[in-house]
Amino acid sequence: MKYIATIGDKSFEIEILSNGEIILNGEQLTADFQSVADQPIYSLLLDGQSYEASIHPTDSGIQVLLRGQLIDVRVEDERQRRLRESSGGQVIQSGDIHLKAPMPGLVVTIPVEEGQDVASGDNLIILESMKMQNELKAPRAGVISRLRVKTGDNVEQNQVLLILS
Amino acid sequence: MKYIATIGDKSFEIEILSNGEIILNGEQLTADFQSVADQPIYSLLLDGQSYEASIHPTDSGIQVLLRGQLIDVRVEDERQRRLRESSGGQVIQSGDIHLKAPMPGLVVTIPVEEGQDVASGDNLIILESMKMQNELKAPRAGVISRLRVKTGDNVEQNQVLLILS
Amino acid sequence: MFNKVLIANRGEIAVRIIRACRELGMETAAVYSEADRSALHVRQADEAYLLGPAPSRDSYLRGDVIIDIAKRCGAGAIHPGYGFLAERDDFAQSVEEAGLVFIGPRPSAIAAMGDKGVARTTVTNAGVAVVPGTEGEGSLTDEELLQIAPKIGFPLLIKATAGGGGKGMREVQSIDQMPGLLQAARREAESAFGDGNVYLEKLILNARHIEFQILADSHGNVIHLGERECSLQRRHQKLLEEAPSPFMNEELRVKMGEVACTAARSVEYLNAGTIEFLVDRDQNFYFLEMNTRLQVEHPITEMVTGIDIVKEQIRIARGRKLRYTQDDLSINGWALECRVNAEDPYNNFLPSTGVLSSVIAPSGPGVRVDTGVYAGFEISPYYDSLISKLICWGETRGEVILRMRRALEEYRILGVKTNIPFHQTIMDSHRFIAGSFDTRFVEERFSMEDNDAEEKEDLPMIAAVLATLVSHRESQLSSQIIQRGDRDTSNWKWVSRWERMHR
Amino acid sequence: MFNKVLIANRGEIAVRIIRACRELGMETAAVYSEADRSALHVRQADEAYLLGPAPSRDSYLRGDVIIDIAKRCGAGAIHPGYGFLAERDDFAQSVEEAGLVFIGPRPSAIAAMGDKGVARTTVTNAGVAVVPGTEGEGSLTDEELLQIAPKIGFPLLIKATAGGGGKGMREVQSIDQMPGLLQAARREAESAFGDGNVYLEKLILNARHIEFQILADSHGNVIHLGERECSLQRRHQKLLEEAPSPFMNEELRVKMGEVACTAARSVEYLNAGTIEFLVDRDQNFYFLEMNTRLQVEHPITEMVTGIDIVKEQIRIARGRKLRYTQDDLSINGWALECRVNAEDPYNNFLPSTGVLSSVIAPSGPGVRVDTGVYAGFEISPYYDSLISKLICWGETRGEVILRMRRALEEYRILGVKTNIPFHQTIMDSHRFIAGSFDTRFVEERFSMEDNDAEEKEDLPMIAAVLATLVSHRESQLSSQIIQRGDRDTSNWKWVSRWERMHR
Repeated sequence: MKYIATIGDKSFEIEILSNGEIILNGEQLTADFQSVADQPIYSLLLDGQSYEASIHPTDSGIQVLLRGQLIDVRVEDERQRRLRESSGGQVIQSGDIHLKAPMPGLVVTIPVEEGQDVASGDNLIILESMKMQNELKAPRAGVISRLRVKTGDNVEQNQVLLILS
Repeated sequence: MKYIATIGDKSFEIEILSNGEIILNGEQLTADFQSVADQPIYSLLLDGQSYEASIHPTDSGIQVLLRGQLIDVRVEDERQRRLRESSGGQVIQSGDIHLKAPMPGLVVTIPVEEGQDVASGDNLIILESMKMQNELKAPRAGVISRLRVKTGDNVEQNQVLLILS
Repeated sequence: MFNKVLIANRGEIAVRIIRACRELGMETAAVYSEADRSALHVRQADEAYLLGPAPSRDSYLRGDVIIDIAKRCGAGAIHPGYGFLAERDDFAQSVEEAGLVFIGPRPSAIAAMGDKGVARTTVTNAGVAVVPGTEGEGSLTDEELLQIAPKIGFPLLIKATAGGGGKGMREVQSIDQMPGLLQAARREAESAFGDGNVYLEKLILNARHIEFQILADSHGNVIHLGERECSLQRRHQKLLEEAPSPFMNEELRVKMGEVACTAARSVEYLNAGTIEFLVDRDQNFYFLEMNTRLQVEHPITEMVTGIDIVKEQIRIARGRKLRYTQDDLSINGWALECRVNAEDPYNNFLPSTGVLSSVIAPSGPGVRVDTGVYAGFEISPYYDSLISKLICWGETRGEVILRMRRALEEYRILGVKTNIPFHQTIMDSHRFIAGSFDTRFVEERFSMEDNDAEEKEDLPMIAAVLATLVSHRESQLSSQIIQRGDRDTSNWKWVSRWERMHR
Repeated sequence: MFNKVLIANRGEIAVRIIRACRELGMETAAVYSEADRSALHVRQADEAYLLGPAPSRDSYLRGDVIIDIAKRCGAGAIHPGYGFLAERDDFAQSVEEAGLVFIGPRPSAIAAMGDKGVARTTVTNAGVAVVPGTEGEGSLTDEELLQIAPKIGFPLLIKATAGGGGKGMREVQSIDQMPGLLQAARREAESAFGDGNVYLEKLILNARHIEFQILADSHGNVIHLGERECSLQRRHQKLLEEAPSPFMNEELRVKMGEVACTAARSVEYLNAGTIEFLVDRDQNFYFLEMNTRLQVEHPITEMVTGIDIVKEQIRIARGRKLRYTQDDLSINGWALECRVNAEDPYNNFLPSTGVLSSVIAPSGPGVRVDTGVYAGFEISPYYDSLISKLICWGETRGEVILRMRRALEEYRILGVKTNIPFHQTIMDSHRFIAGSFDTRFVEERFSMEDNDAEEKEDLPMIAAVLATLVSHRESQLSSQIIQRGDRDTSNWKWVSRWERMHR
């Protein structure tokens, strides 16, 4: 099975063979790979080199925390890549972003209003948690189409706070 | 619900009330009791005193490891106790003891034969595991009615090695 | 004298104090909120009493309930730890009035050092230099501030009296900028804190935050245990501390140590405390404040002096004389402390909550971990985000940095995000290794992306392989499920399994 | 000089060596058996190579495979740890012949000290006293032994040459008992080992096992790092060690230390090694043997001297001079080590295997845990039962005993049985606290039932309450299941759940 893994502007062609080996950019290597103690932590022995990483899925790919570095990887097989390339290499930004609470907390300030235009990085909500005031910022420019909470609300983790269109 | 807990020759009368309290030898105490992190380890706050113990069932009762002491407890409710007392206080030793391997290992010596009489504490089997020669002893006097392994066998944990009648 | 100590705190510091008590043969009584029934301090203490619901104001800040519990359970003393009630002179006063021993300074010293103005006046009168400025002098008008400014000298800072977090703060280079900046600062402070009052403070360039650990007994002896370097901060939160300071020399240490002891004596200080200084690049140093309690970062001083500060606190509270004189003390080797917080260093250090699914702490020679958590425990949103303190000791600064690196790499905490990668990036930073940093380093000249680590060029490639292997495995699993006849459900099953695994 | 070290071992000592290498900036290559793919040393090393199936003879004892891997992966040196290949002179020789550095003594020194007879002759020639006896003098007849016996003096021991574990051992009080006891000993040795040869050894009354840590560099410098007290043994397995020895005084330390260095010099010793002595109640001491390798209990010496012995081993192997002279060294404080084994102290110390379901290690000031396991790892039957070494340091022996007590009480290991209760009972033992014990203490004068702990009278009552609460909860659960309509299955469900939980 062939895959293309992309990190930023770098791409790696990786083929996984059935015998526990892989072909990485043309070179054949043995890859002994397993999760440790049923946790999302993985041990890889790649031609004898030992690596351990914690690996998590995200909305846009896979996040690898390896030796103190967080690396975002997009993995596609050939079919997925052809599909994306035939659509002009453009991933269409699907309309709405639901801004969710990253942790439970108390909404202390909402410096925006419904209908307001915001730029990427603007503060949208200040959420108090663990004795800290945490600024939740706009991940991209847009308009606040819906506010789902108000100042003073206690919110749960992953509760939708507002919708950015 | 009333219970009698017996340790050696001491008995404790313990009543568990529905409100999180217990009556221990006539004294009413609050008992906040829970297992920790889904492990067989239990935290008890008894009228504010904090205890933690690891607790395991055995064939004959419940084993409590508390502050470096291992304590065997037999717990009965009133019905069970009456039953036992009406049978003359005698727990009938049910015939056979199946001596099981406490760990995987290699049978290096069997100093007994089928049909042989043994005393309590006699060596029955020498099992090698973790680089140690481990002597498995007779838990009571009896006769070896059946040998299920022979010298040189590799045995699994809990495999029956012999039957003592 | 007391033989049972009530610990009016939670988390790692409660565990730390229980350990000290136990090693002195003292009994311990823990208190806990409804969120902390399974916390390590409750499990470890001899006794544990419920305070109330999770929010601090209903539990760990309920001084009245705590004193009541102490009296009922027969604890003769209360250790407040840090935070919560530790620097509340009214609480210390109530403890004494209840006939109990407060393991800390006298209420009068807490009060004197707790009020910025009084503190500055007191230590100034004792001959200790403070950062030039108008802090603690009450609400001054723009006219008054403009008059005083030239005496302080430029550049200077306008700061909000009610302030914190940089809100209402402005840097002023010259007198003619000042009227406009005063307006702006007051406006911002008013909207942020509902209080437009500001004060002026001399801007110390390349300032370092260096603090001295003090011990004072009830027989009038005051000693210091050397300094801690605490310049690595973010939003005024210390992240990493070391002892000694790479900036220090023996002459300066003696001078600052004496000044620290003088400041402590000026309020008749008792028990453990810390004098914080700002030090400029020319080794001028200014009293900043005194923390009248045990400090989070006390272990690094323990590592280089061999003194168990918490045990000394208890001995002092029992009326004992200090077991050491200033001459007995020497600094042996080097220690670092990394505060491991449940925070995401890749996302603006947002706090992270959840159940810890796995914890493997580093260990081995020269490594100490002070923590109040374990695998299966939940990091709740109610309290601060400190998970543990990773403390290392080495013969030299070089050795301890290498040791801290390997300890950070060994540390595994799953279930919440942590700032361990931040510390790893710092340990690789050339500026940190060279010791050339100041209090603005983390916020202004540091980024998680500028990684100085060597030989990490092939890490992206390895990450690509890892991600691909995980993807491959998951798609294999999902196709197996589909082959077992669940075609309709598409691949949602492995997705949910994968997500469950990563919750 | 080498920059990558292959570690020819597993478990805690492999992890220990990886840490030392990493802190010296060296790369590490681990080797592992099929049972150890998930072991901590494999996870932590930079590289890891499979040796073969689980049994040691197919993996960790395959010196040829190990040397081959070292050459292929570019490791310039091999650290053997302890056990396995550590004291095999032929392996050390092969390593050297392969052009690699053996981190340990020269093959000739291993060989000389590995043969009891040669070792005794060598150190005797150097003027070191050995336990009087005939060990290493070959197979003597009964007539010869009866002739020699009066010269050794009574009481004496008859011991099996092939021996161990007390088999074929007899204590002889007088010459007229001896012929019969010789017969019996030979018979027992023959049946146990297939070898009826025996030797005589003077019986040392109230013997203590005290050993000296040696460091020797390639420039001819030999120093000792003081002694370790290792008298607490069971079936010749050390269980608990301390440094210094409560039996030691400075005069005796100097004398024994010099003799230890002399013994090391007699075989041109290089790197770290240990001279074991038997010491009688009158402070007469006798050379027992030399362990030509790193010792399990090396950390207690590290704690009281501040020297990282494993790092020194690597430096010595790189040809460096020792960084310390004998005069630089001093003993600071007191250290204890408890060997935490997967053994059931309530059932004849039978080994225990299984997956560790939960591990909470103690920590805090003065506590170090060296381990190769973690929650989720399986303790297999293939290797020794050592799970971890719990090491504590304190200013005094009293302080370190109290600290060890609290550390043992904090330690939680679930999934296998451990000997932690044994160590807790020892820490409470009046004889241990008083320091009055010898090598026979554990086997002859100690019992898990004779508990000296104070204030434990109400523990049975608490255990009764705990057991009752568990029983109650389980019967409630089972009746709920029955009420949900599963009456037929009776209560097997909660039983299996309960058993599953306790597997």
